[in-house]
Amino acid sequence: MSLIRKPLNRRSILRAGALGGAALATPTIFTSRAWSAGYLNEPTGAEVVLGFNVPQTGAYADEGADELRAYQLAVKHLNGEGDGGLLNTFSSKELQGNGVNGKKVAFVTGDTQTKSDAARASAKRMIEKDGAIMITGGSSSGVAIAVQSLCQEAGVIFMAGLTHSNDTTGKDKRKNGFRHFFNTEMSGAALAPVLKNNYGTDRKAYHLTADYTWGWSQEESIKKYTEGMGWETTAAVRTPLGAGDFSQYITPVLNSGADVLVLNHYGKDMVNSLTQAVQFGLRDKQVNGKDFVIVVPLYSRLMAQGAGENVKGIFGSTNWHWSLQDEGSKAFVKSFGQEYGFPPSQAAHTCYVQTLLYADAAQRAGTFDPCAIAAALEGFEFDGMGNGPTLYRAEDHQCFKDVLVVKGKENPSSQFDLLEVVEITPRSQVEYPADLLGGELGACNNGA
Amino acid sequence: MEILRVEGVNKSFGGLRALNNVNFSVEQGTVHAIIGPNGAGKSTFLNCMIGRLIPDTGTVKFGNISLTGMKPYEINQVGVSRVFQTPEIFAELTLLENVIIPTMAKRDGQFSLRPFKRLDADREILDKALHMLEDVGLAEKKDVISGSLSRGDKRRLELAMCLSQDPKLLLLDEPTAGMSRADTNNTIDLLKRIAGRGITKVVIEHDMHVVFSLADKVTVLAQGTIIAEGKPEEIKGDPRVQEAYLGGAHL
Amino acid sequence: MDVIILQLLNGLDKGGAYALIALGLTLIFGTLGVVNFAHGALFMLGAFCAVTFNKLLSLEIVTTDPTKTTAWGTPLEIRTPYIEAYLGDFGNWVLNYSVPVSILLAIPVMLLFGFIMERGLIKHFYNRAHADQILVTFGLAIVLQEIIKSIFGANPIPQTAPDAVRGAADIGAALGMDPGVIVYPYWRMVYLAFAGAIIAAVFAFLQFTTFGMVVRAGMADRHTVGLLGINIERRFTIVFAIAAVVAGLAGVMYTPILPPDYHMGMDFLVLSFVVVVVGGMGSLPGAVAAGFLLGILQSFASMNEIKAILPGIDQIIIYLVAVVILLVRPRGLLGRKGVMEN
Amino acid sequence: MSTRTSPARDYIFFAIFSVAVLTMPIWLEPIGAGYPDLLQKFAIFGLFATGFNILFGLTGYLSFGHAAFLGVGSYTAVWTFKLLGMNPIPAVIMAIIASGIFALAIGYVSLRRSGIYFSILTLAFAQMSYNLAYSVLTPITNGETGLRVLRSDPRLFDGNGGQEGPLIANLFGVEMTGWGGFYFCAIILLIGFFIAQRIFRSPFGIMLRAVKTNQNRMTYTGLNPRPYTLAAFVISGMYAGLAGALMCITDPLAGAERMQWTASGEVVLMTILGGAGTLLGPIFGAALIKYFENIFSAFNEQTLHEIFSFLPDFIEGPVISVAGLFVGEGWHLTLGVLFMLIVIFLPGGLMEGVSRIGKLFKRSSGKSEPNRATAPAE
Repeated sequence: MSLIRKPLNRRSILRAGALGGAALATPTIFTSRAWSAGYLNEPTGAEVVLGFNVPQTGAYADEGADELRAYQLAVKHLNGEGDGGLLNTFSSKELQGNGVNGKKVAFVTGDTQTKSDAARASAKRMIEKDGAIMITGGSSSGVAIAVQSLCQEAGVIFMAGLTHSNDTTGKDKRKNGFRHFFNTEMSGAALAPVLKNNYGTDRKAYHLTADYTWGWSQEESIKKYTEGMGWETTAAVRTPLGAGDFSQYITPVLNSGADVLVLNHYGKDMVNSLTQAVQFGLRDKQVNGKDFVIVVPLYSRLMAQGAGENVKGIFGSTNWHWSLQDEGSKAFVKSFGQEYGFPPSQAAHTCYVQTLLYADAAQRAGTFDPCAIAAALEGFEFDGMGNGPTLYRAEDHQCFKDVLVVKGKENPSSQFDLLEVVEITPRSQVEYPADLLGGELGACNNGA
Repeated sequence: MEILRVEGVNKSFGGLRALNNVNFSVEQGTVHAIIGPNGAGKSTFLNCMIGRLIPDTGTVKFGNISLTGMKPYEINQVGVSRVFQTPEIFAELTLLENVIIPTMAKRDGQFSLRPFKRLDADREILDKALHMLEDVGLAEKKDVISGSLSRGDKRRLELAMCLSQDPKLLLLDEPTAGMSRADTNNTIDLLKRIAGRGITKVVIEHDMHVVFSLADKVTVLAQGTIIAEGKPEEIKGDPRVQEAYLGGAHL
Repeated sequence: MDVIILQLLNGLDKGGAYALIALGLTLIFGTLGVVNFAHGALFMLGAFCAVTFNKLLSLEIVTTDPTKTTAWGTPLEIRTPYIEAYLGDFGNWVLNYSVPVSILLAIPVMLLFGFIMERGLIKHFYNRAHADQILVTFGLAIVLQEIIKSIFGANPIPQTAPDAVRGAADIGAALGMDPGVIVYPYWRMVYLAFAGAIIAAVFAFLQFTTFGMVVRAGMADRHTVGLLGINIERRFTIVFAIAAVVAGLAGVMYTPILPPDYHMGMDFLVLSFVVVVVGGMGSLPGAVAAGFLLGILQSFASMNEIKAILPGIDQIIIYLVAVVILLVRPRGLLGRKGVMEN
Repeated sequence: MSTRTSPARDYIFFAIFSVAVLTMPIWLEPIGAGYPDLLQKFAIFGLFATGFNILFGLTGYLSFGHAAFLGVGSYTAVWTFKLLGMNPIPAVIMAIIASGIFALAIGYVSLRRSGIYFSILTLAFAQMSYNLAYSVLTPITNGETGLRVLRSDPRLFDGNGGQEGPLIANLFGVEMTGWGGFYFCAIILLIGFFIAQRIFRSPFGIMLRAVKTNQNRMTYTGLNPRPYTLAAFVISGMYAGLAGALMCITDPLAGAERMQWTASGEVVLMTILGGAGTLLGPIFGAALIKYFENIFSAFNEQTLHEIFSFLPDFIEGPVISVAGLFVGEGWHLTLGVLFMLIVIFLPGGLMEGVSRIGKLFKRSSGKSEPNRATAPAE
C-alpha cells in the first residue's frame, strides 16, 4: 500500500499541480476557448509559455534531447541570460534579451514518443493545461504534420522542428504552421548537381525506400532530379519501417546492374541499411566500369555517429552543420558548445532558430495573437541565423535558404566531426513555385 | 428397459488394443458397476461412452440416440452426466456458482446469450442450485471458493453439479478414489440416498466394498474384454474374476 | 538462380539470429514455465557487453592542447587510448578483435545476470499466472533498457567486425561461377557458423550430459522429476543462466550487423515469440526449425519479383506464416500437448 | 457472488462511480490531471480496458491484438466523418459495427486455439493490420500521416455550407473537443461500464468465468465454450472499436501506430495493473498509465527545481539528479519499476491494494470480518 501511496504523496501532488504552470494564474477548470478574451491562451501574467514537444523516448530520443538543449538555450537568450547567442547576429534587432513583449519566456516540455497520438496528447496538454501559446519540436514528419493540424484546430502557432517531408509545407500545410527545416524537394535540387559533378550523368540508381510518406516523398524528389540529369532508375524497392536486417533488400542490388544505391531511410533504418550495404561490399564493387556508390539524401550527425566509419565519402544533404564559418553559425556553436560541451546538431539548430523567429515575430507584431504572428512571419526576410539570407515564404510557410551538401569525412578529428560540407547550394537553386506541392493553407485560427 | 446399449466397440491406441469387441447394456433405474484390474480398459470404455474418445468400430446408443461422434456437450444435453476420477469443478468459483452453471446449462441449452439479464434475479435457478447444495450437505459453504474444499467435499460438489441436471444416466469414475474410509462411507450413503430418484448410474470402481454396497449389476473387464457379468453375489464367487484380480485383497 | 542462392543465404543468416534468441526463450518456457518478456532485453544486454568492452578498451588519456581551441572556444583535447599507450600493437589487435573477444566478458556477465534474475525475481513467479509473468518481466525489460539508455544514450553505437572478416567473400567465384555474382559478407558467415555452433552445443549439452537428461526429464514432466528427489529447481536456475548467456552471445555477435541501441531487444521480442510459438512451445528443435523457416520465407518474400505480385507481402509474411502454421498444426511445428494452452 | 450481489447495491455503486467520473475535472485538478485531453484519455482507455477485461478478465483468453480493433474503429469513425458528416453518433455506430465484424472474423479463426497460441494468433492479425495500414493500405488509411477529414470530403449531411470553421466533430452544435468531448466520452464510458457491470452479473458472465476456470468441466456440463468466448471476443472488440471512435471524435485523426503491438500490450498492462477480472481495476490501470505518460513525461529539470526548492542546496542537487532519472525522458523507467512493484507486492493489481486497505480499515474500526473467501473485488 505504501507503494502506491508513494508516488501520490499529497505534498508532491500539490506541487506537481503547480508544475510549469507557475505561469498559469488562471485556474484551468472550465477554461475554454469561448471563455478567454482575444485569443486562446492569451498570456495575462508576467510570463509567456512555450511548449517544447520533442521525442524523449524511442529511437529519436537523443535527437529530441539535443532539441531540448537548444530550446533551453534559446529561452535563456531570450530572457537575457548567457551570451545572447544568435540574437547578436540576427538581422532583426527587435529582441532585446528582456523576454518577449515584456514578458519573461517560460516553457513546458513533453514527450512525442515519435507517435502521432502521443505527440498530439502531449501538445494538447501544453495547450489545455499549461496554457502554451506556441508548440514546437518533433523529429519526424508524421508527428510534425499531426501536431501542425492539431495546432491549427486549437488555434496556436506551430513551429516545426525536424521534418523533411514535402507534405509538411505541401499538401498538409496549415496557416498556423511554419517550417524552417528544408524538404526532400530541396534535397533533390541541391544534391543532383553535386552527384553529377562527382559521378557523371550516366548512372543507374537503385532506391531502397522506407515504406511511408516521408520515404516516398524523398524517393520521388531524388528520382525527379537525378533522372532530370540523365540518370536511370533501375528499381525503387520499399522496405518496411524498422526492418532491422536489410540483407534481403540489399542482395538484389548486387546483380541488378545498378551502380548507385540511394538509401531513402532515416534514423535507425538508415544506420542499419547503410552499415549492412557496406558490409555486403557494395562500395568495393565495380559495375558498368564504374565504382559503385551509395547516396544518403538526408543526413544527420546522429545518424552518422550510428553508422560509424561506413559514412566515409558518402554524399547527402543537411540543413545546417556546425563547421560552417559564417558569423551566425560560429556564434551558435560557441554558445551551445560552452553550455553543453559539444557542438549542436542540425535538429538543435533548427529548433533554436525557430524559437527565435517566433519570438521576433511576436515582438514585431506586439502581441501573441497567432494570426498577427503568422502575418509577421509570412514573407519575412532575415539573415545571420547560419543559413545565409532566408525567406519565410508567405504562400506555404516554408523557409528558403541555402542547402548544404555534405560528405562523410575521411579522417574525423572527433566523434562530432563526421561530416564535411562539400557545397553550399545557393537558395536560388532550390527554390520552387509555391503551387508545386499542392495543399492549401486555409484561414488562420487564433482559437477565439 | 435398456437405457444404454454398447455394441461391438473396439478401440486401439497404436498397437495396443484397449477395448476388444465390448458389448454392454444398462437397464434403466439400475446401478451398474464396471470393475476390473488396472489397465483393464475401464476408463477408455467410459470415455468412449461420453464422446471423449471415438471408438474405432461399434456403436453407443442412448435410448434411440446414437452417441458415437457426438460432442461431449451434446451428449450431456441429451441427459448423460459424468463424475470424474479427479473432481472436475470450477475451482475459482463459489460452490453456489458451481451448481448454478449446470443448472442453467440444463434449462437454457448449450449456448444462450443473455448479457443483460441479472443472475441474482433468477430465483428459479438460485433456488434449485441452493437446494442441490443442501442435498449434498454443502449449503453452509455456498459462498466459499470451491478450490479450497477438501477432496471429499469437491466430490460431493461435483455430484451435486451432475445431479442438478436431473440426468437420465450418471457415469461415475471411481467416486471414492483417494478418499478416507469415513468419506467413502459418506459418499456411499449419498449415492444410496439419490438412488431412489430413478437416475441410472454406471459406476467404475476399484473398491469392492463400494461396489457391493451399491451395485445392482456388475460387469468385469479385463484386458479390454468382458470376462463376467451378473449380480454382485454371482461375481464375488466367479473364479475367473478372482483369477483376473490375482487373488485381489478386496475380495 | 544467383538471386535464389543469395536469398537463401540471407534467410539462413536471419534464421540463425531468430533461432538463437528463440532457443533461450523456449528453453525457459519448457523448463521453468515462465513467459519471459525480458528475453529481448537479455539479447540487448549482450550487445551492450560488446559495446562496454569496446568502450573500456578505448578509454582515453585526455590531454589538452592549450594552443588550439575548439569551435566553441574551449581548449582542444587530445585523446590517446590507454590500451594503445600501454600495450602498443597488442592493444591495437585487441581493439580490432573487440567484438569476438568481448564474448569472454559477456559469458560471465550474462551468467551472473541470469543467475541473479532467476533467483531474485523469476523464481517467485513459477506458480503465478502467465499474465503476471508477462507484466513483471516486461517491467524488468523496460527498467533494463532505460538504464542502458541513461548510460549509452538512444543512438545506435557502431561496432566493427575485425579487419580480417570485414569485407565480403565472393562465394560465386569460389564455386566456379562468374565473379561478383554471389557475394556475401564474411561476418555474416561467421555469425551463421557461430549460431550453428551454439545451437549444437546447447543440444549436445542437453543430450549427452546427466545434467541435460534431468533437465529434459523436467521439461517433460516437472512434477515427477521433483518427486524423484532431484533438486530440479537448482538446475533450472542454471538453465535460466544458460538461456541468458545464449541470448547475450547472440547479441554480442550481432553488433557488427546491427549497430546496437537500447531498444533493440523490444524490436526482437515479438518476433522471437512468434518464432517460439510457431516452433511449438517448449520445443527446442521446433524453435530452431521455425527460426530458419521464417528467416528464409521472409527473405524470399522480399524479392522484387514476389512483391510485384503481392505488394506488401514482405511486411506480413512472418505473421501470415504463423497464422497458417498454427491453424494447420495446433501446437506449432513440434509442440507438445498441454504446454501453455491455458 | 450471487448471494452477495443485488440490483440495489449495483445501482448505488454505479451512481457513485458516475458521480466520480463526471466530477473528475474537479477532484483531479490538484494532481495536475484536470484538463480535457487527459480526462478524455482516461475515459477512452478506461473504456478500452473495460472491454478488454470482458475477454481477458472473465474468460482468461489473453489477446495481444486488441489494438487492431481500436484502429479499425478509428478508421471507420474518420471515414464516417468524411462521408457522412461531423456528427459523432453515426461514427460511433459505424465503428462499433465495423470493429464487431472484424473481431468476429479474427475471433472465429483465433479461438480455434487457446493459451499462448491464441495470443500469438491475435498478435499476428494485429501486426498484419498495422503493417499494411502503415504502407500498402495508404489509400485507405493515409499511412504514416494518419487519416484526417479534409475540406474536400463529401460529408453528405453537413458538407455543403461547411467551408468555414474547424473540422472537428460536433454533436448538434456542441464541439467534441475540450470539455464537451470529455463529457461525451465520460457518458459513453458510463454506458460501457454499466453494460460491463450487467455482463458481470449475468448468466453470460458466469459462463465466461466458467470458461476461464475449467473448460473441460464446462463441456461435460453440456455447454459449448466456443460461442461464449467468441461472443466475449466480439463484445470486447466492439468496446475497442468504440474507444477508437472516441479517439477520433475528440481528435479527428486516425494513425496506424494505434494498431501496433505496443498498443495492444498497453491495454494488457492496464488491465493487469488495475486488476483483471474486476470492474474498476482496468479503469484505474488505464488512468494510471495515461497519467504517467502525460504528466511524468512533462517534468523537466526546471519543474524538479520548483518541487525540491525547499531542500537545502547540497541535498537538492543530488535529489534532483536522482529524481530526474524517473521523470521527463526517464518516465518509462518509472513505469517499468511500477509494473514490477505492483505485480510483486499486489498480485491482484491495484484493486487488491484497494481491498487490502479496505480490510485494514474494517479491522481497525473494530468489526471482525467473518472468515470467508475473497469475493471478486468491484
